[in-house]
Amino acid sequence: MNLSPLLAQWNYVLVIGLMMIGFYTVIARGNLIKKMVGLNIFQTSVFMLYISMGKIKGGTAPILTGDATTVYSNPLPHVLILTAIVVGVATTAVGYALIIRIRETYGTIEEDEIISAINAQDGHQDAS
Amino acid sequence: MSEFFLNAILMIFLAFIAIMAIRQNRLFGVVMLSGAYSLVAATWFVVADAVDVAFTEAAVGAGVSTVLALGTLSLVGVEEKKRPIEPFALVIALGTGLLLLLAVLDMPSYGIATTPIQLHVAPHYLLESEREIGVPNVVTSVLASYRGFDTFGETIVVFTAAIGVFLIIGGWTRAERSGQETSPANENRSNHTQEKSDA
Amino acid sequence: MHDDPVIRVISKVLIPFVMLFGLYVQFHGDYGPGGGFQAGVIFAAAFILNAIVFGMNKGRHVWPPRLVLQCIALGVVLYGGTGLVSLLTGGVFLEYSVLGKTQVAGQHLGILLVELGVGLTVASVMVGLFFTFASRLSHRRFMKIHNDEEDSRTERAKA
Amino acid sequence: MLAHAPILQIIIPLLAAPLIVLLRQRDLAWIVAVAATALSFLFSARLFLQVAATGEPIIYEIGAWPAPIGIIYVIDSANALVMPLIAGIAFIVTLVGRGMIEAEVDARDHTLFFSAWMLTIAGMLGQVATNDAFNIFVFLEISSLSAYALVAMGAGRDARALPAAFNYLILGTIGATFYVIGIGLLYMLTGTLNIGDLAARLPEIGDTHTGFAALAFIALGLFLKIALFPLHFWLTPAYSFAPSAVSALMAATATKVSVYVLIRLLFGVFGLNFSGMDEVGTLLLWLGVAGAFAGTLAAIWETDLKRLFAQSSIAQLGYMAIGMGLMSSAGLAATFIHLVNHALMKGAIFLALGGLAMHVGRVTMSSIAGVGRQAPLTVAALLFGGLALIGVPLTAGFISKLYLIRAQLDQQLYVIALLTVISSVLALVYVWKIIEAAYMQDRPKDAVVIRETPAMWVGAWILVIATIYFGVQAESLVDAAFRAAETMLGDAQ
Repeated sequence: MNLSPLLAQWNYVLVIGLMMIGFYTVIARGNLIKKMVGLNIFQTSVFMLYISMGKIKGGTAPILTGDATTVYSNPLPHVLILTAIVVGVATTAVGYALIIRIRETYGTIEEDEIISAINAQDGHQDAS
Repeated sequence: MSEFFLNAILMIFLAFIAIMAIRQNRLFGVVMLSGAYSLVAATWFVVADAVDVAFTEAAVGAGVSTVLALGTLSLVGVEEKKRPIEPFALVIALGTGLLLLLAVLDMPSYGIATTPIQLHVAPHYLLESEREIGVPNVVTSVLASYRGFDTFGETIVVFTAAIGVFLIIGGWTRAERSGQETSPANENRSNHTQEKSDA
Repeated sequence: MHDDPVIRVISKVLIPFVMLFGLYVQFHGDYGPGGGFQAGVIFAAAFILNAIVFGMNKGRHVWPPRLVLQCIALGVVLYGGTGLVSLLTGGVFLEYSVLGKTQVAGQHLGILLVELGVGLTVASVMVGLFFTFASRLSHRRFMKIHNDEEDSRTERAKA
Repeated sequence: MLAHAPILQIIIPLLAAPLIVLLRQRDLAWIVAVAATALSFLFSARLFLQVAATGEPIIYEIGAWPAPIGIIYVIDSANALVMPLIAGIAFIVTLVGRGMIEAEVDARDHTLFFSAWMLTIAGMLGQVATNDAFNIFVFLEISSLSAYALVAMGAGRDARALPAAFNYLILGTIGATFYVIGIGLLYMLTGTLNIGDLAARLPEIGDTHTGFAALAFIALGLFLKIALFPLHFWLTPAYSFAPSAVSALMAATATKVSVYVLIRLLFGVFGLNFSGMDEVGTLLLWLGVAGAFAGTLAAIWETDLKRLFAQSSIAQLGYMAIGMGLMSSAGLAATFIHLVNHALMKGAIFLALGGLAMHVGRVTMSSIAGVGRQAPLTVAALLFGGLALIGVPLTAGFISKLYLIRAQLDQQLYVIALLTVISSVLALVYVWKIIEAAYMQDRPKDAVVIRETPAMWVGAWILVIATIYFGVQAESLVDAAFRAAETMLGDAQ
């Protein structure tokens, strides 16, 4: 397998590295806030993947200048990512609202402590 | 060439912030780093010609998300329990990363004007938008007209988020809707009965 | 925070400009970066600044929470309504061209209307989210930035 | 107006959500919700008949922009079958679910609840109707975000709904983000987002490492969304702690929509000849078998009936995965048949459970002891649903299993066929446990006395009758499913 494209496409390789830092944080960390922050990093890096593919070297932002020689970067990934950013913040808002309620109910935002609280409750109910 | 260096420096800076954010245990710092990450990403978007995206990322990722996170933090406490590295999660993340590196092998080269995405569909927007829509900012014409239905969906998503948050923690909307004052005790009534029934 | 005269004066000066910038971003989105979404966030920021500096009660007075909920829905209806009007006037859903005399005029009008819808929904959602998180805070008494004397005075008056 | 039916079936429930907020009145909220779902059902049923009669897909260009430039809706044999199913079940659950919602959700939350309810329905319908890969993501997020909030509403009775909703949110968002990565890679290769255009352009330029990664990310993201074993662990808590009406709606429709989207992308975009599809097929086959056993065995040990049937959903989704994994039109048709039948049976079961929950609270083996005599019609609906899950003849479940096993035998997959039969028969154990609890035990003297009201059983029985109808008169459904399967595979060739 020829791995030289990885060097030439260092831009994408770095974006992937960023994505995985975020992804690892989401799945590994038990703190709910940390999970949301990881999700933010993960999603923002995915946005960077999209914007990378639309970029043309020496191009400019896709706002028409009337000059026929201007090279514009692709506007479609920009539109998609505008939508995705909004979707991301919407998810974030609902997530934080849930975190607040979880904290009020269980007194903690650490996943393992919530699980043990639930298990204690479960055991109690089964016994009764 | 300066674009090249700016690009590289911003990316390395982003990686630095991301690693700091996951290593940090004080959540206040984590949230601020997350905001900083969005802000630097917004700068990177400007370098990559995505000015509209940069604007939104700065307003939303760095602004709104951080404010929401800080509001949440003041309610839930600011320390994270220290944890060792999770090997299982690391394997999953690395596996996903390898799959993506595999994708890079055959990707069209970065920044070239002859890739499929530059030759199909997008030229129509750049060439015809002036005649068909008459708006110089092509992002706006694609967003509001060509793919106006996506943007309609996006508006609905924002609406959905608001409805969701109001349902979950929106005590004040209850009071507004029924014209009576709601105290937090009343709101959490159900939780308390739950706790009582457990006791 | 509302006791600090420096912050109060600066905010009073700043808020109109923030709103003006919001309007600029809203209506200049056709020519430069910007549009309904960004404008909505900026516009909401002005209201939130006002509420933080001058107290939640004043903030609620400027934009009553009941209206916030209605505005969120109205923005969506404005966007969907624009689509439905073009459907009812002989076009298909979201075909703005049928709204004006020429295609370009129709597209301009349509884009203006839907961007307004987006701006209205986003601005009121942001203000609504702020009210929600802040009123949760005031119950908890963790932070007191918004819980000014007026709030407690009205509470005492009610009691 | 009928020319606009493809968009109206989505737009009416979508705009009902803000309308409900504007009206600010609980009764009106419910009336608007019922009317909107009814209209949506009528339009989608009409489209189904039209497509069935002509065999031609109906194309609707939103904003009058043609295919790769704008977003279009294409109603063909496949989604014309799924749309009326979703809309119809949504209508029935909205109609009869009000009593359950009143029993479980704070009255002051009803307007917003119905608003979120309409959003989740409209989001599901939007994913099915659209022919644009990114538009699917937008509507997927509409339905998911509202579903997270609806699941969290179960916290009024059981606080465990909150962590369940949060986990659902994290995993749902990871799934959606994987899907977006996959779509991004596809877009990078082809320059288009339109599904028809993708299918046309992908074979020439996309059969590369990047194409394979796109396939993997889309498949993984949607495996999470359809709760395929071992990515299923979010489903049980989410379904069991949600309010009963929400459980009924979601158990019947939510995963089915994701199954449809997965079929549409795997077969309608990548197609059978794409490299890596064989591996995906094998994966689907064996994960399906594993899921069928894992779900059924977990269900046997459950004492909480909502959890029990949520576990059984994992098993049933396993059968749908097996059908897809066969990579043949017969297998795909079996998946479509089971998709329809399972939606009907699970809808009936969860509506009956919701009816019981109105009286006994948490529906467990002990709390339903002896209810067979006090609520005969409700328990009978539950029982018929359970029999259909096993695949007893004269129920729709039998038809599903019949065609699934026939498709397996066509390909000489005897081991898989045997495993399918064994796991189906195992379902008898948990259904028997319910029969034993409800009919053979005496109702404890101190237990609540249930006065059966029509609200408890009407909805469940409508769906049970549909289940029996499709069990006896299966031809129409089988024909529609085969047409759907052939449309999917035909697109790819």
